[in-house]
Amino acid sequence: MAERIGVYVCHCGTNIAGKVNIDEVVKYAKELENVTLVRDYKFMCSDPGQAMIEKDIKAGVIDRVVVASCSPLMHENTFRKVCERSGVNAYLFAMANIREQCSWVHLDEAASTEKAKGLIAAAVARSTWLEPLEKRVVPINPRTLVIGGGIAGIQAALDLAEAGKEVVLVERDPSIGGHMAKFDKTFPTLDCAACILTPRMVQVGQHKNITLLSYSELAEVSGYVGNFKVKVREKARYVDRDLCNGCGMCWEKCPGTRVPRKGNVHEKLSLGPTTSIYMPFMQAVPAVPVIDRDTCTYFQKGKCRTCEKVCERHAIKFDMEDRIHEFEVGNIIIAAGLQTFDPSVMKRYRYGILPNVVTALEFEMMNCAAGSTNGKIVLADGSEPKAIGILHCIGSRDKDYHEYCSRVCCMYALKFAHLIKEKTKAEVYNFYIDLRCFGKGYEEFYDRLLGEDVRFIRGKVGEITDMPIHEGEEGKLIVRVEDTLLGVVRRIPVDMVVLCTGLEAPKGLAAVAKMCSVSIGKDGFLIEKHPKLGPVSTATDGVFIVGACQSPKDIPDTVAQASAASSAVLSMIMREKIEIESATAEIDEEKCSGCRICNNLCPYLAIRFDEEKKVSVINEALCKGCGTCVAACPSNAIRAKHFSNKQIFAEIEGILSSR
Amino acid sequence: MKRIEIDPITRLEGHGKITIFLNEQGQVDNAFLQIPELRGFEKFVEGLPIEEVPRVVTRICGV
Amino acid sequence: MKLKIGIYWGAACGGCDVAILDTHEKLLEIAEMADIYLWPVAMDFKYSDLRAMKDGFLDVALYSGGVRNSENEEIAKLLRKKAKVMIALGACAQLGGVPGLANMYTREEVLRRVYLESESTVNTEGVLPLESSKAEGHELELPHLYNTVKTLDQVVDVDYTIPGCPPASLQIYSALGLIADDMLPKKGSVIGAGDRALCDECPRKKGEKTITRIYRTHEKLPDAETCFLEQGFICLGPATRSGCGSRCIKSGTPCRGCYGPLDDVADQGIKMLSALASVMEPKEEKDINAMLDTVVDPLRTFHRFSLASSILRRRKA
Amino acid sequence: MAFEPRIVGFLCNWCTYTGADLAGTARVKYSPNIRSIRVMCSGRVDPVFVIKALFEGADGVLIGGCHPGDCHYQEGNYKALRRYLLLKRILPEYGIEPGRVRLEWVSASEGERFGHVVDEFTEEIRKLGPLSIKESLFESMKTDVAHHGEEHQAPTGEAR
Amino acid sequence: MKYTYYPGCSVNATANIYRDSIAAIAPALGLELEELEDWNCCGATAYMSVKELMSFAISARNLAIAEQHHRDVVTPCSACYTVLNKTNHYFADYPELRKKIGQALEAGGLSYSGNLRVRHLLDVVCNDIGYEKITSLAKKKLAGLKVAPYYGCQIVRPDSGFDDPDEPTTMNRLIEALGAECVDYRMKTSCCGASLMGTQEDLAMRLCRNLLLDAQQNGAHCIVTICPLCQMNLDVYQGKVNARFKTKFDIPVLYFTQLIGVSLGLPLRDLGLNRLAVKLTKPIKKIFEGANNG
Repeated sequence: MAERIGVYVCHCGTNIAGKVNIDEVVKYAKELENVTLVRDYKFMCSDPGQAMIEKDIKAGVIDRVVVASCSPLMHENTFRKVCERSGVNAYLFAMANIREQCSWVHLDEAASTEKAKGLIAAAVARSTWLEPLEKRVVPINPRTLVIGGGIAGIQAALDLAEAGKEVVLVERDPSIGGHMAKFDKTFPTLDCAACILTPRMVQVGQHKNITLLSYSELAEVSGYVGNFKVKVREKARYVDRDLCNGCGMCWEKCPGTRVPRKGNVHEKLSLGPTTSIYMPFMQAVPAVPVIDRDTCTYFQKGKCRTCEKVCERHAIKFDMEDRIHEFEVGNIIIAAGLQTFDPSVMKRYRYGILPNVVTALEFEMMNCAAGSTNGKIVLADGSEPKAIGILHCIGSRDKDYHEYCSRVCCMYALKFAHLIKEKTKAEVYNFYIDLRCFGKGYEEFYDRLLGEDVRFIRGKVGEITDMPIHEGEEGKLIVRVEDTLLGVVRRIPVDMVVLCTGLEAPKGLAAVAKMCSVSIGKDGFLIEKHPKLGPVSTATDGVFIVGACQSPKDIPDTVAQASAASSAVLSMIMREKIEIESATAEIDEEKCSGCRICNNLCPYLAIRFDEEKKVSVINEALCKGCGTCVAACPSNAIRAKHFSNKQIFAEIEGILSSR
Repeated sequence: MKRIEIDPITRLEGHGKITIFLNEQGQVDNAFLQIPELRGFEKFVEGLPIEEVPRVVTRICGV
Repeated sequence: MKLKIGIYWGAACGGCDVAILDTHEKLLEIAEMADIYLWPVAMDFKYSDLRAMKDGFLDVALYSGGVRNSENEEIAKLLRKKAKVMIALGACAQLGGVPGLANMYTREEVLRRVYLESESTVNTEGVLPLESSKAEGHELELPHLYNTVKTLDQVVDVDYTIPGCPPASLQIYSALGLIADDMLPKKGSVIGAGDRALCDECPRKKGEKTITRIYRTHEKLPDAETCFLEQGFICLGPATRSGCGSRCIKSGTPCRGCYGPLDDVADQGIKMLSALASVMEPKEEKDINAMLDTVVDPLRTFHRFSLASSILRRRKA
Repeated sequence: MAFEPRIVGFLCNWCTYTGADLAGTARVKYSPNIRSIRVMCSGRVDPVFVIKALFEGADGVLIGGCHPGDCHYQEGNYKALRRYLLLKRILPEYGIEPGRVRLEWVSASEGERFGHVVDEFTEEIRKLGPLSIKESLFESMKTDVAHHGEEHQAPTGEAR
Repeated sequence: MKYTYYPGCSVNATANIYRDSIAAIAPALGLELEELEDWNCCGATAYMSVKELMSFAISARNLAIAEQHHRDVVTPCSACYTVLNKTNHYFADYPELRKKIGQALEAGGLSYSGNLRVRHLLDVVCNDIGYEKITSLAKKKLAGLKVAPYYGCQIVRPDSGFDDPDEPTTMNRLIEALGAECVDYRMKTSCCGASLMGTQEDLAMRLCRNLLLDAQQNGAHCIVTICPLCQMNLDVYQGKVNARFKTKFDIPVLYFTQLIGVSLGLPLRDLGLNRLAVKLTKPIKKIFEGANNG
């Protein structure tokens, strides 16, 4: 029996009715094949509007629904729910976008009306060929993989562990803590980073629900939401975690060194021991040293093994090798963090050429009480600076490097200014483009700094030079900058320059993204499912992204995201089962010739070749329904549910049916 | 004048028709053989990659 | 009760008829189950006999060849009237076949080439065939040559199709068997062929495909075990119905597509084009174009037999 | 009546279709000649769809996908690009100007650009004039009729 | 190698030294420079800022004519190089402007596709002919000569396409190829003040002074440049700078083509080295003469 389609045309107040002649459209729709009734209403999405549809379905007048209103991205779900409520399969609903892509964008009423007709005819034609699809459900493994042990990963891991769920936390470095562990103070509250971070690190290290794999990298991911299989490679650190008690004998006696012996103060900057066997920093978790192969005397020259001799617990194991760990997890949280921009490419700032031009991260280490300068701000020669210039937006907001704003530089620059004022008598100049103090307490902090007699000069610095021209410039670094407020070019002599290097996607993020089937944007960061409504989820169900690997972020935002992701994961775990995409592709075994054209087209590796039957098979749990394989299949053996050839052909004919 | 048409001529490959005209005496005044068939291979082999030609022109006659 | 069969050819080469003969001794069995009422290549009959036949007299009509001129269409329609079951026999009837390539040109272009320009022709008066002409005082008629080659089902209602250029003899035999035993599938189906693409019966080893360049047959010696496509030779097998017994493949030639598209495939050639492009390796536009330069004569490659049946059917006139 | 191009758009759900929606919310004004069909990914766009659209009366076809590297499904747009480039090579042999089919990368944030693309493309098609494949096919077969004046069948592009 | 040659106005007037030295070395380097027929002002100078469209149109006229020869056009003048390239960029990037320029050209019976490559002589010498060739051709090594390569403000800004805007090295490598020594100084891409001499002499003078100072402090015997405006500025105004700032600069300012000429063993006067405002100093002479005897 023929389909009975109900067409509902929405006025959307005057949004649609203002440009599209509703009566004409309704008249046109009535003539279309398989259309049993056409109604129009002020606001279809409103309760009365929805009730209208519900009534007609329940009355058995129609068995398919077409709504001509706004974009499906806006209200498809609303109306699908109406259908389900009223006993019509959600996938028997079709939508014609006569607002966003018609009434709102065209001036001519007649043309808009004609277009609306075409769009509706297309939706109706499509609707005729639609088929009911059933929801698919898979169980969810309650264990979660967290990639990255920075503050983001730590927060997410703890949230989940505290809720009694198992977590596998993978960190690339020897210790968790990430960038935050390198900081002394945090803006704007100026509380000490270590004091708030260390307890959490320890908690992670001891938590019974957390399996911590530091000095490890993700090696392989397979499976799908709720049922991922992951492999992790733990790099050999040559020290046995279980035996070592972190006494420190080894590095006290180690003859090797990771930093140049004859380097100046800045080159020797380090948080932990500078020896070849070292602890990245004293609060490291796990509190287990690592041997740096490249500088270890034994690995380089073949003899030494001093550390082995002095270790009473015999924890040193030179024969240690990389280990592969395998886990099954239900969800993945990527918290891969960031790396800072390398300013040496910006020749005009002479980073790496002029001593006393340092990056923000180096300056942080200098300020860190536990660091090699004991938190003192000193020049390369060890003396105290009399004037320091802080350059904002290095590598950020710059078309030659990164167009985006790194969001944290303004604030840490202010923090630096404060620390300098606190620790030295030095004059401080901030060279900024715009000051973006957008967060809670940020503007206030800026205001406070103004009170601390820090100089602010609005202008992008043209160059740093050590060539004196005027008196008092000898032996100084001269900052050449256009003061855009005064409208003059200035030369400002300072002793030290801090480059506020921006944040960028960390090395290796692309590899992780590929393994987890997450897309990467032009800017190098991971792409979220929806910039507004899905900021921590991704196109791949069960994979979440938090912190700076999604876009530059400060600590508060990062932690907020981490908790958002962990609660998203929890809600997944709590429902125990999850519905997955129904509009997938399926292969008709009767038609598949086993030509294997489709085999490596699938980005989700959902297509497998069955050597027994000699046909290709789609694992619908993995399929996201992109349809690439369907377009490629030369014998139409692959069908795209909800986007079948028949449905799209019908749409094409429909869309061109009106003038 | 009488006209005899042999259409089609059979038991050979291809299409052909013969038209015979007899005069009053019933003797053949004139006869015509016509080939009512044309497919145009001469045209569509133009510009054909050389290795394709043998595979295409074999379709001129399959008998 | 024996079947009454009529066999006719339109714009064909006779290959299909020979394919019937090639059933060899099975021909006797065919003779057992059926009486053949017309078959121009093998026995005598005249159009007048056909016209005289009463409608539906024949049980089956096998029509090979495309519809190239008014005579073809006329006889096709006559046969349709006279036969209960109309069968399109072979690639030309089904797809237009090789002669369908004429749809790349107009009627005039074809006539000019054949009668005026062709090197072997001497035609100083520039005589072209006329539908009616006067010769020594006599009126003569010729059929009207069409501008566009048509497939059989574009002019009459076709019940079944036996594909192939030519169809495999045994397939014809078994198809006739279906009729005799009255086991025909639903109207419109393809009989005497497989339901899957050629790769299903192709003996070569098939793996995942990533093609970096296309080779012409003289550019590289194909190895005998692996899928032609994987080696970079354009093979229409994946887009072509099986049933031929991989004749070309077995003789070391990639499939040319004569068995036509699979069920519900709207356009065999374009579909193959999509498949091929999908498995190419390059990603950058210039690399892709560099690779596409190695695809010579795309239209005739992908539509070797199917141009007349493709969605667009011909070069825009 | 002046020629108004009819353009069918095949837009990927995540970038171009969303971008087109953004054009709407931003009230960007562009020519009404385009009518879009939503697919999940430009990788779903089977060249057969394009041919079909042209046959059914489209004067131009616009395929819209995510910028290279931004594909929601990672690499669907590269496949779209390859199919498109090969398709463009066969169009002239069909007597169709390759310019009638265009592939554009329009991201979800490029609402304004979507408008420009449509306007520009519409003008290009306007210059090329009507395609009207069906009509010209019909025209070319007007004289292709058997004697005894049997009814001529209108050409169809339906799949068998 | 054959190129269309666009000399520009200064090379044929104030910078005839440049012209002569180019003419002198071209044959030896196998450089065929065919002067663009009926060329006109590149569009630089005042009206680029006054009547932009006109100057673009004028500039494009040169490109349109040059395009007909189907080879790169090369100019020795940084200003011409910048403006002609700017025209190319704008022509490509702004359809509206492209239309207008197109109409203007049409009026003159010309048309331009936008595909012509405009290159600086330095780029051609160093990248097409190449350092190896130049070294191999050198009859004299300029060992001991300390050279401050001065790129000027234009050729690498905003983006030369052949060198790093912040830290150009093309000329450095050339100088080393000639056996001379490069002094590393900071102002090799800073403004020499030439464009301001007319309007803001005071500022221009200071810029000029700074540059000379930087070169001097880093022990340069001479400055080598690629731009007729910079050369004139640094050379001719050096005395004036000394007078104003009580300095004793004595730094000859040469064209890179002259330096090549010397190493090729060409007579100094053919290279116009006798026509510099700041005469060659003893140490330089010594090296050059030495070179000649060598």
